[in-house]
Amino acid sequence: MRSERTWPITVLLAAASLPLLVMYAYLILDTFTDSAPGAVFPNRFTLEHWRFLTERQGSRASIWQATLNTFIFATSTTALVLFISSTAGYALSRLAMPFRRLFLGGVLILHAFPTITLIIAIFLILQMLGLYNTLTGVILVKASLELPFGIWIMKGFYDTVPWEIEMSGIQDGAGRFQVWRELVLPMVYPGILALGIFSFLSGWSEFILPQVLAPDASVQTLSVYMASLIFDDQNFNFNLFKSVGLFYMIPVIILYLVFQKYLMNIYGGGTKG
Amino acid sequence: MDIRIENFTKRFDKTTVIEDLSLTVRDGEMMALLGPSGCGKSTTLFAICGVYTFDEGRLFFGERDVTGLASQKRNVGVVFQSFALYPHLTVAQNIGFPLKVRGESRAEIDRQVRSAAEMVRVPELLDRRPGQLSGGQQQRVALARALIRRPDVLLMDEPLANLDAKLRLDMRTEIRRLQQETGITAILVTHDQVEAMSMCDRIAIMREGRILQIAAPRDMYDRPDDTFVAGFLGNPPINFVETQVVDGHCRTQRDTVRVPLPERLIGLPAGAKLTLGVRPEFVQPSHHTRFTGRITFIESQGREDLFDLELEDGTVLRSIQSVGARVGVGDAVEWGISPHDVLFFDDAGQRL
Amino acid sequence: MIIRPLRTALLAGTALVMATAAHAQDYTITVWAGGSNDNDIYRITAIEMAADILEREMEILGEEISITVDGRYNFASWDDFKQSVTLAAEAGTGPNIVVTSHGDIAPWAQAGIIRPIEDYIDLDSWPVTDIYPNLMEISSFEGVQWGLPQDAESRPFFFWIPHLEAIGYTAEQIEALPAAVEAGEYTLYDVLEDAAAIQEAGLVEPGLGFYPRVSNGPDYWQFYLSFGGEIQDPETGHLVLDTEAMTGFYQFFADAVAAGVTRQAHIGTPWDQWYAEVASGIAGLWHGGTWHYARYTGREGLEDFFGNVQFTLIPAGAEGVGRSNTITHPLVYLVTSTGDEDTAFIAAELIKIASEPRINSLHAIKSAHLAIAESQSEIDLYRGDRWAREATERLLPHASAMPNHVRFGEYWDLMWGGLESVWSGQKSAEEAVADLEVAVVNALGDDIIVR
Amino acid sequence: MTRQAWLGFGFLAPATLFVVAFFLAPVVMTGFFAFTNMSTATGITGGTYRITEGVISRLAGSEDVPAPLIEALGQQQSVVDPTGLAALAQGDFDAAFVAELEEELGGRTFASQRELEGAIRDLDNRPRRVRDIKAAAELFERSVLNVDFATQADFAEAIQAYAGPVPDTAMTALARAAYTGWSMTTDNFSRLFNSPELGTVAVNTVFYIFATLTLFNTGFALVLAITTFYLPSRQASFFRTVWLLPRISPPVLYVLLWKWLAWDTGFLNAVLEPLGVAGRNWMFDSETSAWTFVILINGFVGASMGMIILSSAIRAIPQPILYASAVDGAGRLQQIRHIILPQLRWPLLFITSYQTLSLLTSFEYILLSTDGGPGSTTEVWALAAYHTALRNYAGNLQYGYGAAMALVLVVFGIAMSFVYLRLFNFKALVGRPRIEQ
Repeated sequence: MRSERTWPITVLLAAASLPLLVMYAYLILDTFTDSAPGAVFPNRFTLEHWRFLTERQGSRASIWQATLNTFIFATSTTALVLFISSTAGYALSRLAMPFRRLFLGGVLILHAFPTITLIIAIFLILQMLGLYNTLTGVILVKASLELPFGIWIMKGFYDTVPWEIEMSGIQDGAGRFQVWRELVLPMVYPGILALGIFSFLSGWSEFILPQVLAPDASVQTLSVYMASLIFDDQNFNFNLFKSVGLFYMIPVIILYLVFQKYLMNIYGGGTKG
Repeated sequence: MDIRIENFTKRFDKTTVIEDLSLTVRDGEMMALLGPSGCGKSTTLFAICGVYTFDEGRLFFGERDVTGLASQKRNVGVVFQSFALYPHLTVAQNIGFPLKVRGESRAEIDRQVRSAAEMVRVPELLDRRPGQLSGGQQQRVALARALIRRPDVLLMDEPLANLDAKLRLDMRTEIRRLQQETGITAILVTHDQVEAMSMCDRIAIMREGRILQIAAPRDMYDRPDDTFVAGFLGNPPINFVETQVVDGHCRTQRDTVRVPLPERLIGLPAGAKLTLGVRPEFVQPSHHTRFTGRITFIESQGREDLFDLELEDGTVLRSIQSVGARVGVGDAVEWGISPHDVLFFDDAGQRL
Repeated sequence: MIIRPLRTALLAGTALVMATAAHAQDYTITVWAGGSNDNDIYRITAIEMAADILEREMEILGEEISITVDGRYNFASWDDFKQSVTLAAEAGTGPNIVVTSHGDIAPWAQAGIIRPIEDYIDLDSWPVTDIYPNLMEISSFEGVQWGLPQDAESRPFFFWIPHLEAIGYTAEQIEALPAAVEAGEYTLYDVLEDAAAIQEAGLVEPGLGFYPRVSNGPDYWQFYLSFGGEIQDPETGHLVLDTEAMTGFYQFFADAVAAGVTRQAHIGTPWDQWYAEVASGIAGLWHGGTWHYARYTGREGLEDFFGNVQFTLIPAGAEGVGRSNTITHPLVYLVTSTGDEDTAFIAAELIKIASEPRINSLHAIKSAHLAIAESQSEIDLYRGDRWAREATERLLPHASAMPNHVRFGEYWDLMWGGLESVWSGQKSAEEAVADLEVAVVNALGDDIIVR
Repeated sequence: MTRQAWLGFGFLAPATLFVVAFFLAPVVMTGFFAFTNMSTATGITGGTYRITEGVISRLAGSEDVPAPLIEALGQQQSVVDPTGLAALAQGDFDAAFVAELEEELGGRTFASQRELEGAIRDLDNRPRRVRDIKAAAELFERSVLNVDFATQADFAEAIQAYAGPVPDTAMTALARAAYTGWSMTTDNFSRLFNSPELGTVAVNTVFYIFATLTLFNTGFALVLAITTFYLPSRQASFFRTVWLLPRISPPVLYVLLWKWLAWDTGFLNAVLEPLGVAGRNWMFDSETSAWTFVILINGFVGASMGMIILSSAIRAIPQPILYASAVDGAGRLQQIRHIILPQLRWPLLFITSYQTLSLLTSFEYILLSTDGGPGSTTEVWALAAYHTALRNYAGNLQYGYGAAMALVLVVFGIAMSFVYLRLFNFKALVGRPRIEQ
C-alpha cells in the first residue's frame, strides 16, 4: 500500500509549505545579514541587528528586563496551572463528591469560552485588588483562564490511571491523599509535562493580556515589547524586528525540539490524555 | 479469622446488583466466589475489602464488625486481576509500600521485603521495575505485597486471568501453597470452575447477585442444587436431556432414551417433566441403560476421546472415554448410561 | 475652580507641608506622552529642565526638594496610549502628567481622571499670560482651564512641485497656489483634476495621484469643514451633524476613488511606506501635518523641501461651497488625579515652567511643530527656522480646532466608520450619511443636532 | 459527607477560587456592564456630583428645576465673610496677612476665585507661594459651581446651603444632571441591533469563520493528515513539524513574518516584480487581498490542530482493513473515499465545533496584522468589541457598549458549549468513581 510512489505528494506538500519555509528561513537569515526587506539573497554578515541586546530602544525597558518579566510570567503561570489542575483534575476524575457533575460540566463549558471578551471586567477586578499593571495580576488572570483547559487535560490523564492502582494503594493502608501523591501523581507525569510545556509556551507567547493589563515598561513582556517596536512607525526595520523575534523565540524552539512528541499530543486539543 | 457477611445488599443508582447475600468463610479456609461475569462476585469482593460500601447488611471479621470501617483499617490483602503493581516503584518498593505507609523503619521494611520475596520466590528481582517482569513474576510480587503486612484476610480478584495457560497451572498450586502455609482466610473470585475446584476448600457459586449453592468442590460437582450449578461445573459440560415420567421411567418423547426412576422418585405423577443431567463420563459403551445413535464428532484429547452422539430425535449426548474405542464418525453405536449417576431436575431446574 | 471634596483636609495638608518645609522632599513625577517619537523627546525633556529650574527656585525660597522625572513615550499608537492612560488612571497608577490631544479633556474631566490646572497655578502670571488665547481656549472645557497647550500645529495640503510643473503649472501659478486656495478659487475638485492629470502623465502610479492620510485623524474633519460643515453649535455647545456637508465630504472621497486617483484600499497603508512615498514624489498631492516637515527632511532625506513641496490650506469643497480651512490639534499638558495634592502642585508648576518660550521652542523646532506663544517668534532658534515661520504665517490665522465635548469621540468614531464604508465602496455617500444620522442619534441622542 | 468528598472539595478549592475570581465574576460583570452606559467619561468606579457650565446649559428649560435656581447655581462667587475670615485665622497663615486681608477685602464679593486671588496678590503681606494664596482664597468660595461632591447627600446639603430650600423633584433632577458616573440602561442593545456597521461586522465574522474553517482548519488539515499518512515517516514528520511552527510561534512574531512577506518592500514583491507584477502591500492592497492574508494567517495556525487530530484518527484505523482494501484492488483515492473519510466524520465534527468557537472569539492575529483594515473590511465581531471597549483612536472607551457586544459572544459561546457536551458524550465522562469510601 505504501509502496506506491510518493513523490507527487511530497512535491505538493512542499509547495504548500513553501510560505512557512521561506518565512522561517529568512527569519534566521535576516538577523545576521544586512539585506533590505524582501531581498532574496542576503548580502553581508553582520551582528548590528543584535545591538538591541545592549541598547535600550527609546523609552522602553531593556530587553533583559522584558525577558525576565516574560520568564517570570510564563513560569509562574505554568506553576499555578500545574498545581491547581493536578489537584482539581484528580478530584473531578476520581473523588466521589457532591456536585461533581456540576463542576465537570462547568469546566467543560469554560474550556470553550470566549475568554478574551471578558477583559474589561477582568481589568476592573484587578483594579479592585490593586493588581492592575503588575505581573502578579496578569499572572493570576492568565492562569485562571488556562485552568479549565488544564483541569480538563489533567482529568483526561487521570482517567487513564487504572482504578486498581488506587484500590491497591488503599488496601495497602494509604489514605486517598497519600495514594494521589505517591501512586497516582507519578503515573500522570507525562500529562504534567505536556501541560507544563503547553502552559509555558502559551504564557511565553501571550500578547493581549499583558498588553492591556500590564502595559508599563517595568512589567512589559517580550510580546508587548516587540509589538510596540513593530507598531512604532518611526523606526521600521524588519531586520531589527526579526532579531528581537528570533531572540524571543529561542526558548520556544528549544522546547519544541526537545518535547515535540508531547506537544503534538496536547495541541491536538487534548481530547484524550 | 472467619469472615461473615450478613444480608448484604448493594445497589448502583437504582439497579440492585447484590440482594440479601449472606456468606461465612471459615477461619483458614479458601473460599471461591464462582460465577459468570456480571454475577456480582467482584462487587462482593470489593465490598469486603471496603472499596464499596454496604447499602444494607453487615460484615464481620471474626467478632469485629467492620461494616463501616475504612479500607485502610480493615487489614485486608488484595490481589487484583491486573496485579496493580505501581509502575514507577521497584519491586522492593512495591512490596514494601504497605509497611512504608504504616511508617515502619527502613531496616525493618528491608528485612520483611526480603523475606516476603523469598516466600514468593522472587528474591533476585527486587531492584527491577514491574514493566520488566513476566506475568507470573508480577503475580508473585502482587502476592508478596498483599501478604507482607500479615492481613487477616486475603482477597484475590481473578488472579490468574491475565496469565497464559502454563503459568496458570503453576500459580494455582503456588497460591494454594502460600495460603496453606500462612493459614490465612482467603477468598478467590473467579469465573473459571477448574480454578475454583482445584484451589479452594469450598465454593460459593453466584448468579445475578445471589449465591446459589455453597459446598465443597466434590460435593458441588456430584450434587449440584440446580441445573445452573450442574451446567457451570465440569468440562466437558454435563448433558441435559428433556424427559417425561412414564410408568416408573422417564423417557424422551420418542423414547430414544429411557432411564428408570430411582426409588425416592417413584411417586412422581405420570407426565411430569424432568430434566436428566448426565455427565459425559457416565456415558460409556459398557453401561446398562442402552440407547442407539450415530457418532457425529470425535475430538481426541490425548488421554481421552470426546464423542458427540446424535440420537434419532436429534438429541446430542457427549461422552468422554479412555482412548481405545474403535469407532469412527458416522458409525452407528449402541452405548449406555449409568443410571445411578444420573441427576434428576424438576421443571424449575431444582435437583430432586 | 474645582475644589476637592474635603476642604479642611486640604488646609491641613498645607499646614503640614509648611511645618515640614525644612526637610528635603522627594518627588517622582511621571510623564507619559502620547503620539510621540524620538523627535518629540522635548515633551519630556522640557519637564526635566523645568524640574531643574523649580528645584533651584525652591532652594532659594528655603525649601529643599528633589524631583525625579520618569518619562515614557514610544507608545505603539494613540490607541494604545489612551488605553494605557485611561486604565491606569482608573486604577490610580497612572502618570502625574500626560501629554495628549486636547480632545481628551472633556471625557477625562468628567471621569475625574485629570485635575484642572487652574487650581494649581496662577493663570495671571507669565508665561501663561503669553500663550495664544485661542490655544488656552482649546485647553479648557466648560469654562475651566484644565491644561496648558504643549504645542501647536496645523494640517496643510501638500503638492509635489515637479509634478505640477510637468502638467503645465508655471512657477508663478505654483507660487500663487496658497492664495488661490485661501480664496476658495482652487477647490478639492481641482485637486482631483490635477491628480488625474499627474497620473495620466505617468508621473505616479494609478491610485497615488491624491494620497491622503492613511489612518483616522483630525485631518478628516477638515474636509467636512471644506464643505461648509460645523462640528459644534456655538450657542448650545451641542455637536452638529450637517448632512449636506457630510455628504459632500463623503462624496468627494467616493469621487476620488471612482476617478482612480485614490486607492479603494488606501486606509491602513503603513505609515512608514506612506512617508517614504510622499517625500519622494511617488505620490502627487496629499495632506498631512506641519510636523511632517521633520520627517520628510530628516529620515526620508528630502533635502530641498521648499523646492519640491508647496503647501496650502485644505481647499474649499467646490466652487462656492464651504471654505478653505485647516485644523490645529494641539497637544496639551494635563495634571492627572494620580498622586497627592503636593505632587499635583509640583507637576502643575513643572508644566508652567516647561511652557516658557525658550523651552517650548526646543520642541517646536526639533519636531517641526508650531509655537504656543507670541513671544516665541522673537527667539532666534524659532525665528531662524523657515518652516516654522512660513507655516505659522500661512496656516495658523485660519486654524480652527475640534470641540472639547464629552461625547465628541463617539461622534468621531461613527463619522470615521461612515467614511470607511464609502471609501471601500460598501455604501454610497448618501446611504452612509443616512446610516450615520441613524447611528449618531442612536448613540448621542440630545447631544447632537442634525441639520 | 465522606472523607473523600472533603478531600475533593479541598482539591477543587484553589481552582474554584481562581475560576470564580477571574473567570465567573468577569462573566457576571460583563453581563452587568452590558446594561450600563459606562465609558471613559463616566469612569468605571462611579462618579461624583458636580454642577458645571455644561450641566447648567443642559438644565436650561427644564420643567423640574426653576429657572432662577439654575441661574443662581451657574454663578460663581467668593465672599470675604466672617466665616471665611475665622477659618483663615485658624489656618497656618501669617497673622499680618490675615489682618491685612480682613481690613482690605473684608465684606467684598468677587465674581470668581481667580479675581479674589488677584486681589490677594496685591496685598503687601500676601503669602509667597501660589499654593498658599490659593488655599487662602479657597476659604471664601461660596458657590457650588464646579465643586465635586462625593455623595448625593453632600451635594443636596451644599445646594441648600447656597441657594436655600429646593423642592425634592428639583433636587432629584439636579442630582441626575450633575452626576458624572454611569447609570443603568438598555440602550446598548437597541443600538446594537440598529447599527448598520455591526451588520457588516457580523457578515464579516461569518465569512471569516466559514472560509478559515473550510479552507484550512478542516480542509487543508485533512489534506495534511491524509498526505502525511502516505508519506515515508521521516518526510511525514518533517511536514508535521513545519506545520506546527505557526501554532507555537508567538503571535507577534508570526504575524511579523507574514508582514515581511506581504509588505510593499516585502519578499513577495521582490519575487514578483521581476515577473512584471506591480509591487504593492499585499496585506492592505484590496479587500480581497486583505481577506486572503487574514485567512492565511489564521488558517496556517488552525490547520495544525486538525492535522494532529485527523492524523491520529487515521492511524487508529486497523491496518488489516487498509491491507484488505489494497488487496481488493482499491486505489489510494478509493481507499481515502471509502475507508479513511468515513472514519473521520466525528473528529471533523469535533474540530469544526471547537474551532468555530475559537475563531469566533479570538482576534489576536487580526489585531496584529490588519487591525480590521483596510477601512473596516476585515473587522470581526470580537475585534470590534475590543476596539469599542478598549482600544480606539479617539480614546473614548465605551465599556458598556463593548460589554454588550461581548455579551453576544458570551451567550453564543455558552450555547456552543452545550453542543460540545453532547459531542464529548458528557455522560461517559462522568463515570462513577469506583472507590466509595
